[in-house]
Amino acid sequence: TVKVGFMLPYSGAYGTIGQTIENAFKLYVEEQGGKLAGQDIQYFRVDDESNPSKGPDNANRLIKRDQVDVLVGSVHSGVAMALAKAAKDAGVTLIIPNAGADAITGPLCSKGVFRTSFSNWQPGYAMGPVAIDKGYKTAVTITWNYAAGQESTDGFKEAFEEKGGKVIRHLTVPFPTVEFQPLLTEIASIKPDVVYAFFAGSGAVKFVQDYAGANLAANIPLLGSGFLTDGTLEAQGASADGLLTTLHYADNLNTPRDNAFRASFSKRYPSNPIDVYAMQGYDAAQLLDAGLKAVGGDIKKRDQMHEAMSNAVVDSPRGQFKLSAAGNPIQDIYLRQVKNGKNEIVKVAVEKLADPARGCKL
Amino acid sequence: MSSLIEAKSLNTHYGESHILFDVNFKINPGESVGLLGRNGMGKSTLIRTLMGHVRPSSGQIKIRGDDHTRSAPHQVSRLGVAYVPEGRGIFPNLNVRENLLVAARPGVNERNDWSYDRVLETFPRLTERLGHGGQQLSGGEQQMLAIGRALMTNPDVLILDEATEGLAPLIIAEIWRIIGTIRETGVATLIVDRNYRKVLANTDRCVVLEKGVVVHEKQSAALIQQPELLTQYLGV
Amino acid sequence: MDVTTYLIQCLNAVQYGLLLFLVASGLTLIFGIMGIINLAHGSFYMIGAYMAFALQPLVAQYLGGGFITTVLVCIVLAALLGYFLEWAFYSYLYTRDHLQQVLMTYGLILVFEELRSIIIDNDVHGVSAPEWLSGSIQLGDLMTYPTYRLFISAVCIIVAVFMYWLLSRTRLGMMIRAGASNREMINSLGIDINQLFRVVFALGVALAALAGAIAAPVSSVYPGMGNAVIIICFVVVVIGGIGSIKGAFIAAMLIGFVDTFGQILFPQVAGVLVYIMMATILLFKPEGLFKQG
Amino acid sequence: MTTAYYTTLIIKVMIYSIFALSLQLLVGCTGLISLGHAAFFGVSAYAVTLLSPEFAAGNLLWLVPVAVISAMVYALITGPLALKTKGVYFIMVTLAFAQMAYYVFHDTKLGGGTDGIYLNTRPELRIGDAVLLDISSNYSFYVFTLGCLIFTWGFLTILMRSRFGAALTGIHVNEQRMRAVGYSTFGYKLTAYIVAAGFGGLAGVLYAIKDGYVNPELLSWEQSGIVLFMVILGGTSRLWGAMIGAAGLIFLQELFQSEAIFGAFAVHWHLTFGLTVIALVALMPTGLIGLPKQLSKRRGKKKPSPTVRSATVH
Amino acid sequence: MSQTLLSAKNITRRFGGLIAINNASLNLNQGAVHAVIGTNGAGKSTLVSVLSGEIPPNEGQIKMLDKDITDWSQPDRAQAGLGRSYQRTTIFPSLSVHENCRISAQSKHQKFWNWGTPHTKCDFTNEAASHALELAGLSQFAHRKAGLLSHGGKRQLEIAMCLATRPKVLLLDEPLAGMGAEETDRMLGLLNDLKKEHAVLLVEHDMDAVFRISDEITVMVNGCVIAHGEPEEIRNNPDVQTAYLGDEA
Ligand SMILES: Nc1ncnc2c1ncn2[C@@H]1O[C@H](COP(=O)(O)OP(=O)(O)OP(=O)(O)O)[C@@H](O)[C@H]1O
Ligand SMILES: Nc1ncnc2c1ncn2[C@@H]1O[C@H](COP(=O)(O)OP(=O)(O)OP(=O)(O)O)[C@@H](O)[C@H]1O
Ligand SMILES: [Mg+2]
Ligand SMILES: [Mg+2]
Repeated sequence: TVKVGFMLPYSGAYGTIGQTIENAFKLYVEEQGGKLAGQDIQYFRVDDESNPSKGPDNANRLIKRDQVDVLVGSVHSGVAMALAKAAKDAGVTLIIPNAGADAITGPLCSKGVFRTSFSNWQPGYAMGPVAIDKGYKTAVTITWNYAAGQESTDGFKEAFEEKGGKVIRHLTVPFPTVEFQPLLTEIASIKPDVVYAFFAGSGAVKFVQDYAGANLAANIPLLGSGFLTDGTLEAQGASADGLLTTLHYADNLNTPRDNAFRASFSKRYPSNPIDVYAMQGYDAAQLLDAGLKAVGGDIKKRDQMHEAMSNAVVDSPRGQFKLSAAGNPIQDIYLRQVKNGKNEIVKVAVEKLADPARGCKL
Repeated sequence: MSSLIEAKSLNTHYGESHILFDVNFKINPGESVGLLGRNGMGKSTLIRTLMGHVRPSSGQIKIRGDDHTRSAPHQVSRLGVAYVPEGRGIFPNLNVRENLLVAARPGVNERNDWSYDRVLETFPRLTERLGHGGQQLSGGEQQMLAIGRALMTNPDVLILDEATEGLAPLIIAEIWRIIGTIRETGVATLIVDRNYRKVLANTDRCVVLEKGVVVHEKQSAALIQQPELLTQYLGV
Repeated sequence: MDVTTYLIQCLNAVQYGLLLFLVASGLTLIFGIMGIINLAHGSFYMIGAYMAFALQPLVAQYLGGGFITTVLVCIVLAALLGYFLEWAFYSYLYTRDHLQQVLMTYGLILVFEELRSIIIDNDVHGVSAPEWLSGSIQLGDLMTYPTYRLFISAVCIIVAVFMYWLLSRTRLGMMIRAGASNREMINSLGIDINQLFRVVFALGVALAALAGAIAAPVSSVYPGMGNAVIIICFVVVVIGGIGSIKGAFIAAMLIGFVDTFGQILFPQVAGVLVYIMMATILLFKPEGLFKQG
Repeated sequence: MTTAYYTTLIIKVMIYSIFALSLQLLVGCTGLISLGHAAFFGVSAYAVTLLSPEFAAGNLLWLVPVAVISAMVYALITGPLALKTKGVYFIMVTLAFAQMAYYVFHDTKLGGGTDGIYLNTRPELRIGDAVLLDISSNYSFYVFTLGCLIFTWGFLTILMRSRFGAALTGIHVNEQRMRAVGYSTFGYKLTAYIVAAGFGGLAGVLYAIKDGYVNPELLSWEQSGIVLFMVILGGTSRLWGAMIGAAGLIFLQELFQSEAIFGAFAVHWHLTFGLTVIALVALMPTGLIGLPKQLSKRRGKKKPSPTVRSATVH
Repeated sequence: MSQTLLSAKNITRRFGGLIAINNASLNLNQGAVHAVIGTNGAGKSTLVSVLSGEIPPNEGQIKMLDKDITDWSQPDRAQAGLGRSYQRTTIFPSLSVHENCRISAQSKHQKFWNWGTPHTKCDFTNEAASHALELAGLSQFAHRKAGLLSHGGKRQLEIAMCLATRPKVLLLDEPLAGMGAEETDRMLGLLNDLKKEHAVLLVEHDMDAVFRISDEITVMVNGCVIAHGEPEEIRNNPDVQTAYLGDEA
């Protein structure tokens, strides 16, 4: 048997996301007949509460108490940082199904750490060319004053300015404040061509609502990283209509692979929404499967397994992808637009975008 | 005529320590009773038990004929019992005016002798301090306030536990005069005071406590004639 | 910053300050005046918001009412909840060390959060503002201002006036303050302090729930929303001077301004500005701006 | 191998015991309730991490003192200001100072921002080239932490038994009277504040070494809150209440989170844990340290319980 | 009369608009009990607080044995030998009666660098505490929790704590309040002994006691000193009679 430990948020703001990832992971294993490479899979799980200061202890629960072979987690970047450190120290394989901190597949990259989601830089960078294509010359970026937001807006700025645009102001709100009114007023007085925003969860809901409430959208279009509108559309209601965002997934890719995945997932978990998190969790299982297959299910041959995982081609619902040397997906980033409560694909914003993995020595 | 307050064989404990032993005690309407005893003999404890702040471990308390052994202090108070505790119990975070008004209410049978104005007339010193916080008053001012506040409830029994502590002689004289007036209006009083002569002079009957036991209960006038008793129990 | 922007920012600041006051108003009662260190205040706010979200369809179906009816239902239910909680959990803590309140209310937070997650879920939900308040007014050349925010401000002002009246113009205020400082004495004066505290506590919970319900359409409802406001509520009450409604109001306004202009003028330190302000005020006025009594 | 986990768990308990003991010096002994104690914990944790060489073992000999002193320096700067206030105001000022430290690490690049930074190699005790103490193994680190705990507890016990401790007790109960009989209470309080910061810092150092990862959340008010809850849960009337509280809180969390015991319901551990906390408060007015006394009382006699209905506050 | 230990000159203290003390002066001499009497709210307690350093005066000068101590803090003055008791009982309710006094006594022997001996084992403080308790007549209650004493007991403890610091100058704010007749007698006897070595300021409303024991009396009304003199003088002063004594004289 192979022991898989989920360290995911099951309570608090990210509680649903954690559950979705777990469900999708298990779905893939079930599709394989309950075994990966002939091995039974035994699950353990720990609620990480999205609390980085408890991260190391929670990681230890799985690594030392339950002695898992493979760790899957987490959603929150800070927790994933703790997890990466613990996994590295203990020599356990880690598959990150969401957290996007650049550093994990950057300066802190390591052989046994893989990510099936994205780096914060990726969706941000992909929005740059989109903004240029639309003819925008000046932009304002806005985000919470924390690492993920900074990385995403940096990505946008990098691409936008490479192509001749100019980010004239970078606005930040203290994390996790959701009082955006002053900065909206500020945006109205700066009058840029476009605004690029990175928020997630409740902040995303509130920001999009306030942006619409201030009626700014009519004059200054809002662009964002995909998390602005993923998992939040129900709460945002009409205020999100028409928003353009970039992400490595969309709600109507309409590829056979994606349709099969969606059908299967909604059959197994009717009440669970299918979103990017489900897809990332599913791919985490696929990646593990690829690794285990290469070593014939013998988890002891870790180095070989890691080798196989970094070379695997994952047949993801988002489209096939490979991992970069640093362990981050090289993937198409889609431009999506909110229509009828869905993030519908407009086009591929950037094809096969790889994270630059700055600082990674692998 | 039934007693206003009547306690039968009260025993009171503080945790493990036994303070009152089979105390029988009563106050009749309009009667003035003095409670004498050295420091720590249980005078305040008896009062607190009657008020309902301390629950007796056995015995019975009747007020106006009804059993109130287990009643809460506010219920006792609403039967017309007003209490001026030792240490005054001024609300430090309320000013003088509020300290008085918070207590204001008509007594039993809608009796309404003591209005805000009348209390202030009685203690003119307070008039000058209306806006001051309770904390800022001088000790004597606080004492006046405590008595005034008790009167605001228009009681039938006024319990004064060391009510003249810290007052100037003139004011003490005034207080005894007021107690006299109060007595005349038919309000019963229960008085604890270190000045036993004044107590004897201003009460109908006196109860002497010694280590939680009632050792004497006599008409005040009679007790005055027995200095040897006073020496024995009060050390004077 | 041109004049129009400046004025709009002032409006933002005032509006935010008013909202803060509304959220903190229940705490002013429970903590400021009754003296209970109630960490669970944020949970009451959260409960109000979630009730507004969950009850709206039910109210529409059974009572045929809209948003306002829902808010009223929330207030009533919250008051009942508060009454029950005081009886079941808070009443035996008054005579104990205040630190015990800290621990117990911490336990309550955990329980409420978990119940919320079990009964509703862990997602973010929007609550729609009533139709007749969904308009907006033009501000500057690009921006509009949602009418609903003005409505919130109006509610805040009404609550402020109501509380000021209640506490300084009625005897109730005196009784609560007196009870907070010396329960035994107020009892001796014939006031049933247990009952009184229960009612006032219920009122405090109702105010917190009102704040949650009213704010729900602009803030959306999400897990942890209670804990997000609890610290700032304490900051409001403490800066104002414990027990002072006027102080809390002014403190909320100050925070509104510091926060609003801090975000624009000193974005790098915006998060900490409120705390710097609190520390500074308390260093010069160690008992808050308007100490009571 | 699972023993490794329980060793780690006990190490965690010991570190939090040190942390809670240091706060007990303020809360239980001096009556200064601080909601900013995590600042010292975090400052030291960051200090030891930032000062350690990136890929080699640092030297405990100077790392620990320097990290601890950095926390004490922070206390020395903020203490005199915070001590100008009292009661709830003190709580809030300490909170404010802790939040300031929190935002320094959260919003600047100094310590890796919100992502935090790694301490890659555990430091060791070296003099010259001779390694006197190597704590890279779990067991040796366990012994080292135990030593620190005993040192902390011993130091504080002796401190509280000394005249200095008696003066702190007096200040706790009635500061006005202490000044009237001739103690300059400010100096005492400040000293206690700084000593507490030092031990809080020691706990932070150990914590950073234990996990090799520090994050701004170590300085958050939730962290300050948790250690305060530990102190209250254990009981403030005895020094060691803090240790009982730390152990109690951590083991309760561990228990209710355990899927082995509670199965799927373990996900809702906040509920069981919260209810337990409430029950403990209700049943144990003096904290966990009151438990033996209560049990013996219950077993002892069926006498009428104390009859005082409401405690008098004079 | 012997040495002047403490002298206050032209003290004024205001609380907002209220003048609590208005230009008052007085001297405390060794070997004498100086009583300060006056109407309620006259400013007597405020005067004690100003002398002891708890509240700073707005104007005026305070000297102790020719040293100007106006700017000294309260603890410094206490160290220099100024002891005070409070009108509103100010004790350590959760500690035992003996501990109350021991902590007071320890202020003269703080030695906070001395960690070797537990504070309970210090002979000096233990003796001083026991002695003070004996003087105040509380020895039998030494091991009771102070908060559980009766009101009168607490008042006695208040004095004992003041004595435990072995002050040179005693500022006693209504020490007799709340004490029974017997304890009053004892207290007066004690004061009689104490005054040989100390200077005593006695604020008191019990006129019997004041006239029995004091050597000098200052009368305050509304913050002003209206009379000063020997007991007989004061007793017969008509102003004092109308303002304060009434028919007590
Ligand atoms: N809360 C308490 N717990 C335990 N014992 C107490 C408590 N309050 C008072 N006592 C004890 O009970 C006894 C009686 O106290 P009480 O206050 O009734 O005396 P008293 O006659 O009023 O004396 P005084 O004249 O000094 O006020 C005293 O020995 C006192 O120490
Ligand atoms: N902190 C304060 N703030 C404002 N006013 C005060 C303060 N302390 C005292 N006062 C006022 O100053 C005046 C003098 O008070 P003080 O306590 O000195 O009187 P006292 O002479 O001791 O009276 P008593 O004999 O009644 O104790 C009083 O009117 C009192 O209300
Ligand atoms: Mg008494
Ligand atoms: Mg006085």
